Parts: sequence; structure tokens; C-alpha cells
Amino acid sequence: MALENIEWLDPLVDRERNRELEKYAKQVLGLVPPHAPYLAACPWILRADIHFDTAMAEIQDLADNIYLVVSRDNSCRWCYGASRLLMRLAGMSNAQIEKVEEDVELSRVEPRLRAGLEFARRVSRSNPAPDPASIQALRELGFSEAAIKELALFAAVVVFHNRFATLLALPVSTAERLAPFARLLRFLPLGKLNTLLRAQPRVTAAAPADDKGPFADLTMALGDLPHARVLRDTLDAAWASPILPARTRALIFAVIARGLENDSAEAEARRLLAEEGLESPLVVEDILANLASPELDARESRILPYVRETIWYQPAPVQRQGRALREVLTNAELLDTIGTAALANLVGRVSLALELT
Amino acid sequence: MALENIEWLDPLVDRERNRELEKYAKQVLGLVPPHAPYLAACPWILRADIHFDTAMAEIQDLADNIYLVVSRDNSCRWCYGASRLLMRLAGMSNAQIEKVEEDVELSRVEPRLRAGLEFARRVSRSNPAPDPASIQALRELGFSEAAIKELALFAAVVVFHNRFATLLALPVSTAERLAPFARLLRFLPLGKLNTLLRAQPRVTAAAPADDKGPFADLTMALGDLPHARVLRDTLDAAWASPILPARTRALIFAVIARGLENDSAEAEARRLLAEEGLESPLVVEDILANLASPELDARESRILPYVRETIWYQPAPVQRQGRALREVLTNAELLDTIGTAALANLVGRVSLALELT
Amino acid sequence: MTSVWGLIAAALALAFAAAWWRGRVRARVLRAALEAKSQDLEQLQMSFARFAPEEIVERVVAEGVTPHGERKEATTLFADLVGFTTLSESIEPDVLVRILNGYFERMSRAITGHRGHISTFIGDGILALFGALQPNPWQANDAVHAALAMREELADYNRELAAEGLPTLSVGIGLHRGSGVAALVGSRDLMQFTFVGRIVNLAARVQDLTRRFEVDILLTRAVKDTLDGRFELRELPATAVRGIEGEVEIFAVERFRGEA
Amino acid sequence: MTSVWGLIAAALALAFAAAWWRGRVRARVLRAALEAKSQDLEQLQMSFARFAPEEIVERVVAEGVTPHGERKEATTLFADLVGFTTLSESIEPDVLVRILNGYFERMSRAITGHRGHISTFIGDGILALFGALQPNPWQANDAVHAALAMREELADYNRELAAEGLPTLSVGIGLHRGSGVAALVGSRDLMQFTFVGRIVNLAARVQDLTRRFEVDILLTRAVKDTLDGRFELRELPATAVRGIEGEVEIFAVERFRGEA
Repeated sequence: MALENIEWLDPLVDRERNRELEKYAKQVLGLVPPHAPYLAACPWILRADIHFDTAMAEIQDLADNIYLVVSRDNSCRWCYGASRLLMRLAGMSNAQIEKVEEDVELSRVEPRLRAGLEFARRVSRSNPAPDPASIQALRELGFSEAAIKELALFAAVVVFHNRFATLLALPVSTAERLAPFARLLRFLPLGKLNTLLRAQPRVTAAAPADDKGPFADLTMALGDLPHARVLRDTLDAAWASPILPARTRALIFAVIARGLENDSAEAEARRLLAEEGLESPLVVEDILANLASPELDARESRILPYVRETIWYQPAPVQRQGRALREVLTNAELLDTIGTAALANLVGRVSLALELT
Repeated sequence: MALENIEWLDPLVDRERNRELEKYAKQVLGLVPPHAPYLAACPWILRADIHFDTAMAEIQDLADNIYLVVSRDNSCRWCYGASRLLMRLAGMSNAQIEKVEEDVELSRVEPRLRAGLEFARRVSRSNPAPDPASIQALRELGFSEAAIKELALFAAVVVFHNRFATLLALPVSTAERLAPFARLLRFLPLGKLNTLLRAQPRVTAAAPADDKGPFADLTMALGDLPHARVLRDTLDAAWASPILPARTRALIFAVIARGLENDSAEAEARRLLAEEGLESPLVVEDILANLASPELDARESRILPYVRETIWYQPAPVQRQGRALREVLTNAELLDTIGTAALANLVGRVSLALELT
Repeated sequence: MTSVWGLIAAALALAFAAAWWRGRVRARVLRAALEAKSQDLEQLQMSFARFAPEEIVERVVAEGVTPHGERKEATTLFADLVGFTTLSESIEPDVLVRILNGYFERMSRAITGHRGHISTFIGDGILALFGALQPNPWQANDAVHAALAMREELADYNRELAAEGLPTLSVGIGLHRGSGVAALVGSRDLMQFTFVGRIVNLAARVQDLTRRFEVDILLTRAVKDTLDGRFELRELPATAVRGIEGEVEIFAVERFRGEA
Repeated sequence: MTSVWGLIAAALALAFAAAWWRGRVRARVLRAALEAKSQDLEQLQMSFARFAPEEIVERVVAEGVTPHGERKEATTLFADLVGFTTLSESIEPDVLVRILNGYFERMSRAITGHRGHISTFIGDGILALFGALQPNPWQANDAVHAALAMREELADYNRELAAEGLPTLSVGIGLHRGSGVAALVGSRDLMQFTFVGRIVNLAARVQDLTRRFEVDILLTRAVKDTLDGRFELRELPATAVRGIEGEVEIFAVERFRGEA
């Protein structure tokens, strides 16, 4: 189905200005991304978006294609626009991009890319989740353990992008606006944008060994991948966000772990819930089984049934559900809910794959 | 489904020479058609093929498209090749022909052609058979009663072509062989080929008013259409063919009328059976209900179950059934059986449509 | 000499210009053809999507048909129109199809709106599955919500039918939950996403019992066990059904006590 | 002057030559793309053809989906594997799917080889119709020949399964004939060629009776009435079935006494 024909609503959140965030984006990227105003009220999401760049240590050659294919799989029109922009920045013509898309769609690609894409799709779909055989297939094609981890994490990062962009119905134009100029842009001195987007592998500091934050087991298992530290920082930033309480955040993670049938992620979310005083397994089970409970506050009662819809969806229906939620939440609350759900989808998916390595 | 991919067996009958028939073809067409040797053992079929040309009185503008569409509908690869040849003879390029095919397939054609094609397909498929509404639709688009009759008859004539070509598995090459040269051919003095194939409407003598031959009601109802007299002559020639006895021929017509749920054609076939001494309605009913009876001779017992397969079919399976039949029949008997079945399909289909006008 | 070369060059320029122009025209024709083919492809994919769940279509388009099954926990919803076959004998076929399509459209909306998918129509019957395509720990709640939505949609549709002077419909719905194998199965001629397990039969049998107990929605204990306490159920006498050992515990669904 | 024009002409010739060459390359790319799209289209159509009868696919491709029903006389064949759901609980899902696909493939061959078509799979069940797509006055004979062919195909398949150390299968087949409405029905989400009428239910009920009478093929009087006398039948006691008034006359099919 051509992505352009997929129904896509108007943005769910209002545009705002956040000068500090804009300054930060300009400092890192050299420009303020066109979708920044939609994320202004809950800064950790844009920061995560900026930090999760496409610089890979092991699978740099597959990144563009994974971004493209997973975005198509998730029917994310915004990400698809962004994906084309990235390829234009890489100096490809429209015809070349179309060729790439067609080849990928028809599986006319070389074995390494093919296997990488299949695995990334499997991580992203999580239906069924990757199994030992899919890991084995990668190993046989020469993927190192680090490359496999990076592949899983990157696929999950694209899921994160897809989720917040689709759930917020970010206007497709913000992703596509730059595309026609992209070829010119790359010859202009645009701060670090090019360096970032097209960079050679950068090695980021590994996550701290004494990591005790949410989902520390996962971030430690990811070792010294460039994105592992970004994930650590993003989880910490989300948990530090003052908009939703930590209990609500842990509930969102628990619901998504339940939906993905990810027992270890659910256990970690339950541990975080216990830290917030929700200790009774029976009460938690009632909440997770029915997405409703007298123990929930009014806001949580509305948020949890919505959050389960973010695991698998069609864009327009889930955008309509988000719009209904917008009527009872503030701009910032909706952003924080959607950002957290997107992050929980990332975590839930990558940890299912990581358990196998 | 691209017609070239449809399975198609080797010819079911042997090539023979029939100098008298060749001479006749040369006299009328200016050349001996490449498929003539396959029809040599039962001359009335090639004669009918030659006589049922594409010269129309009322629907000349639709003829090529009808031939093409009905042949596609009937999965007749041979006819499809012939159809392309006709269009090449008309001076069309390959690209133009492909455009026509695509337009027709996607119903991107003007209303008159569209309605004509729909009706022709309905006659050809006979599932469901044309109904008063489909006739009314034609009338509203300005089709005269004569044009409607001609449309029905021509669609049925194409069914006749499709049937004998497919059932015999005529080699596709015999239809396609001339295509690449067709553009040149039409500028050469090739006897009456061009005149015949691309002729302005010729008015043939009407069927005689005192017509008493098989299916006289039908041929009289067709009035003075160019093809009405050809149909009359063809029915007479078939009945005069010495290869199969008239009783077997009438049985073939009866079985096909039964299969098409065409009561009037079945009644006429029963009348013809009675003339041949098969008068008991109970015996005839037993034959038609089970395609088997102690009253049938060994040859008829093999022919009738095959004949029912000629009403609707996929090419390769019905060709395999024909090949099995070939083992117990002579070349000439198989040809006469298939020619008669093709003619019975023509008669059964056109008379269903004619009853409505 | 020079002028001869000049003429040759000019002639060549003209010739290449003409060739270039023809090339442009050809490219335009090809591009139009490409566009048309792309449209066909999409149209066909859309038609196709109506014959199989979208997920399955995508999988088949991407991977072809592979023999692969997954054991899954699923909830089956089986719905049948009471007395419809009798009605079907006295009604104009086109009207019948119109009534039926309206019914299927509304039931479909109720089912997919609660994350179920229709596995097959059997005459006027509907076999829907919850949790067969994607894992769904909330499948029992979803399925019963879907059944209640079907009840409402049908009441609404009946008002519409009555206003048109057409006969109204009455549905029986049976629900059961259990494990089985979800797979794309079939033959060269017909492939179908289906679910193999006793829950399919039992849901149909439970649906049969709606006539006996004169209720519209019946579910088994397996469904009740994972159901939100806010559904009001009425326990009916445990009943023997053919093909199942022992008696089946069944509950009629009254309503959902939710806020709003 | 002349030489200046000559140079200009030469430059133009070169420019046009280059443009012409680029055009050729572009045309080649476009043609390749067109070729690829055509292949996709065909592949999709072939995949699609596996989800619906060919006739229906063609009709949908040509005309789109139109609400239209036809009253038809049809014969229903309903086949179910005895004890398969129990078996399905103890077997590896991929093996189960393989066994089932082999079974469906063979039954499909027997059915389409006798001009029937499969309407739907319901778990391991098969609902096949004779005379629903095209008028078929010989439908009763065809359906019973198909049932006998299924018996043979299954015996053959069981030998294969046993040789592989896999469990063998046992089928029950019920046949009934009558009129109903054949139509392409459904919703935006799922369309299906289906048949509405009491014959569908009754064939399923008759199939149920195969267990009670320990036979594999049962048919009703309506089928027997138009059946070739060369089929050997054994009359069984008329039996009441749920949902049908009075008792149903049933006959077990022994064999066909044909020549060769």
C-alpha cells in the first residue's frame, strides 16, 4: 500500500516555543528541526530524537534501509518522509531512492541486507518476536554479537521514532519540507547536521557499570554500543520528567510489556511500581488484566486503555483515540504519555530480542 | 493473469493435408492459414472459421475489442495471438495494442464500447446469462435491435473460435507466426485476406424463409445479419458431415444445452434426437442426467462426459481430457466432436441472449 | 571543407535533436505506463485486502506463502442469525445480499473495533477470532465488548431495516477461549488464515444454545475466568453439548457496568 | 563565420548526442521498472488467486465488488476430520500445519477435479460447493464422485503419513442438495463468496451423523433423488437433527459401479 494513501490526521498537540530546547537542537544539529515546536512541552522526547542518530558502529551500511523498511511496516508517513530526507542527504536522486524502495520491497537485495532487514522487521513487529533461529541465521551470515545487538536496538529505536511521530500525527510536511533542498543543503555549512546524520561510527561512552536506573539490566546488556548510553540517558530523562508521576510511567511500561508478552520487562515495571508504593501483586494484576481498577486515578484510567493501542495499530484509528485522550489531558501530559509509550515499545521490543543473545 | 503464462498442451490432433480444403482457403483468403493442416480431417470446421469473419454490419467498431476480451475471458492463447494479428493488420503498433488491452482490462473505455464488451462477456460466460436488464442497458445507449443481435451472435462466434482452438490445443505459433510481418503483409496483394478481415460490412443473403434445418428458429430469428447465413450453412455442413452420426451430434447439442440451462436449445436437440429414433423422454432424461446409459454406444459413452467439460474450463485440464479421448477416437472423430461441441456452445449461448430480444 | 564539416555537424545536430526528442516522448509514454501499472498494483492489493486480513496480505506479499503455525491462546466468537435461512427462501436475492452486507458491515465494525478479526463467513454465520493474529492478553474483555457492540449495532440496524419495511434480524453469539494453532493453511486453490482447536467447535455449539435459553450472548467459564468483573453475567444451568465430554458451564451476558 | 556556425553545430550535435544517450539510459531504467511492476502485479494476482476462487478474483479485478446475489441450486459437501482437534493439542504446530496442508491439498484436488470449489476452511473443516459458481445439472453426481475421490486420496495420504511415523486421519463427509443464494458478501474488511441457505447447515449436521453410524460418507434424499443409479447406497434409519423439523432420510455411500 503506498504510504501516501494512508489516512493521517492533523497533529494532536499544539505548537509551542521552547527556547532552551531550540538552542540545544541548534547547538547539536546546527538547525532547529521543523517538528521541534510540537515536542516543546515535553523536552526529553526531542532530546532523545536528536540523540538517537543513525550513526552505527557495526551496521552503518544497513541503517538507511532499516529505517525505511521499519517505517513502512509501521505505516509511519512522517518517518517515511524523514527516511527519504536522509537518503537525499546521502546524495541519492529520487529515482535511486525509488529503486532502493522497490528492491527492498521485492526482497531483491543481497543476503546480508536481506537478513538484517528480516530481523529488524521481526523486532519491530514482535509478532512473532525474534526466536533463536532468527539470531542463528544472522550469525551464519557473519553478524557479530555486537552487530546483532545493534541491529535489535536500532530496529527498536526506529519503532520509537515511528511511535511518537504517528501517535502525535506529526505533520508529514515537517519531515518532507527539506527534502527538495536536501541535495543543496549537504554542500552548505550546516553545523553538525551532516556530520551527525552521515557520520562515521562514533563511540559513545558505555553506560555506567553501577547503573541502577530503570531497566538497568537491559542497558548494561547492550554494552558499549553507541546507542546504549543514549538509551540510558533517555530512560533517566523520561523518569526525571515532572509531567507524569513515576507510578503512571511505570504503569505504561507494564501495560506494554504485558501486551508484548515480555515477562522480564513486566517484572522490571512491577519492581518500579513497587518502588512507587503499588506493591500488591493482586492489585497490579487486576490493573494489567483489565486496564482498570479502583486503585487508578482518573488520569491513569484514561491513559492505560489508550497505551495498549500503541503496540500495534493503524495510524488514523490510533490518532483518533489519541485525540479523544487529548480532551482530558494537557498538551504536556499527552506528549509525556505518548513519549513514554514510544519508549516502552522500544524497551519491550529490544529486550525480547536481547534475551536470545 | 497474463495469457502467455497459461498452461497450454501440444496439439491433440495430427497434421494432415486436404488439398481441396487448402484450395478453397486460398481462393477465399488468398492464403492457406497455418492452422489448416490441423483441421484437415473434418473440413466443415475450417470452412466455418473462414466464413465467420470479422465483417459486421452494425458493430464493426467493437469487433476487435470483443474478439480480444472474449478470448482473454476464455483463456484462449491461440485466439489471443490471432487477435493481436488482426490488430497488427489494422496497422496498430505493439504499444498501441498493449494500450488497448490495458484500457479494456481496466474498463477505461467509452460507454458504447464498455457496454458492448460487458454484454459480449455476459453472452460468452453465460454465468449468469444475459438478462432483460443487460439488453435494456444496450438499448439505452442507442444499440438497435439488429446491433444487439449481432453483438450476441458475434460474441458466440468468438466462443466457437475459442472452443475449437483451445479444445484442440492449436499451437499458439500458428496464430502468432504472422504477427511480426503483419504490418508489411497488409501492403502486399494477398488476395482477399485484407478485404475479408478488414472489410466494410458485407450483406450476405438472409437465411431462407423456409428454413427447416437444425435450429431453424434461431437462424431465422437472426434475420439478415451477415453471420446468420454463415451459421445456417455451418449447421447444415456439420449435420452433413459423415464422420459422426446425426444422433451423436444431437446428443452433443443436448448435453451442452442442458449444461447451459438452455431449455429451448435442449428441446430442439431432443426433437433432432427423436428424428434419429431416440424418442423415449425417459431414456433421453437418463442420458442427460447421468451422461451415461445402456442406450449409448461405446463411442457416445466416452464423448458425452467430455462434451460437458467444454462449457466452462481451464485450458490445460480440458486439453488433457481431450487427449484421453483421442486414445479411443480417430483423428477425424475427435475433430468432429470438438467442432460440434464448439458449435453447440455457440448455439446454446446466442439463443439464450436471443430469447430476450 | 570546413563548411562541409559544418553541414555534417548541423545534420548530426538535427538528427540527434530528433532522436533526443523521440526519446523524450518514449520516456513520457513509459512513465505513464509505469504510473498506470503502479495504480493497478495498488488497486489489486486493495481488492486483495478485502479477501484476507491486512496482516496476512502483507505477509504474503512480502514473504510468499510459507507453511508455519503458531500455538496461540485465542478467543472465538461465533455469531449466527436466527431464522435467517428460512427468511432467505422468501426474499429477492439482491435484497438478501444487501441486508446481509449491511449486517456484515456493522458486525465487522463491532469486531474489528475491539481488535478482533473475522476468520470466515459461513452462510450468514460469522467466525471471529481475538488474539489469533497478534498476542492479546485482553482478548476475553475485547471479545465480550465486541459482542455487546454487535448487540447495539444490530438494534440500530433493525430500526433501519424496519423503516425500510424489511424484516429485522436476531442474532445468537457464542464465545469460548482456549489454545490452538493459528496458521495460514489450505491448498493451491484456496489459502486461509485459520485457527485449529476445539474452541472453534465449542463456540459454535455454545452459540446453538442461545436458542434454547433464549438469550443473545453466551460465554463459557474459560472466558469468564479472565473477564473484567464489571461485566454482569447470569449463570445458566451447565449443559451437555455434543462432541464435548461432561457439561459446559455457560453464562449469559447482561451488560457492562463501566463509567461513561 | 562558417566555421563558427560549424563549431556551434558540432557543439549542438554533441549536446544532443549526450541528451539522446541519457534519454536512452533513462528509457532503459523506465522499461526495467515497468517490467518489474508487471511482474509484481502478476505475482500479487497469483497470491490473490489463492485466497478466492479464480472466477471471483477475475470478476473483482474486472468489475470491482458489487452487491449481487443469485438464487441457485447447489450441493454442499461438508468434511471434518474425526478427532483432529484432540490430535492438534499434542503436536508441534509446524508439523500440524504440514499435515493439514497435505490433507487440504489432496481434498482440494478431489473436489476441484469434480467441478466443486472450496468455499471455506473452518479449522480443519472443509465446506465445498457444487453448482454455486456455475450452473451444474450434474452437481449431485459430481459431489458424490468427489466424496469417493476424497476417500481414496485420504487412504493414500494415510499410507504416506504412516510411513513418516505421523498419525493418520479419518474423515466424515456430509452431502446435501437444495436451493439458496450464492453471492459475494462481506464487509470492507473481508469479502467472501458464500452460499446462504439451509443446505449449508444441514450438510454439517449430516456430517455429524457419520460418527454415530460409523460411516465416512452420508447423503440426504435430496442428493439421492438426482443421483446416477450406479452409485451403491445403503439406507440408514431416518434421524432427527437439531434445527430441522421431522427426520432426515440418510444414505451411506458404498461405491460406484462404473465401467473402468
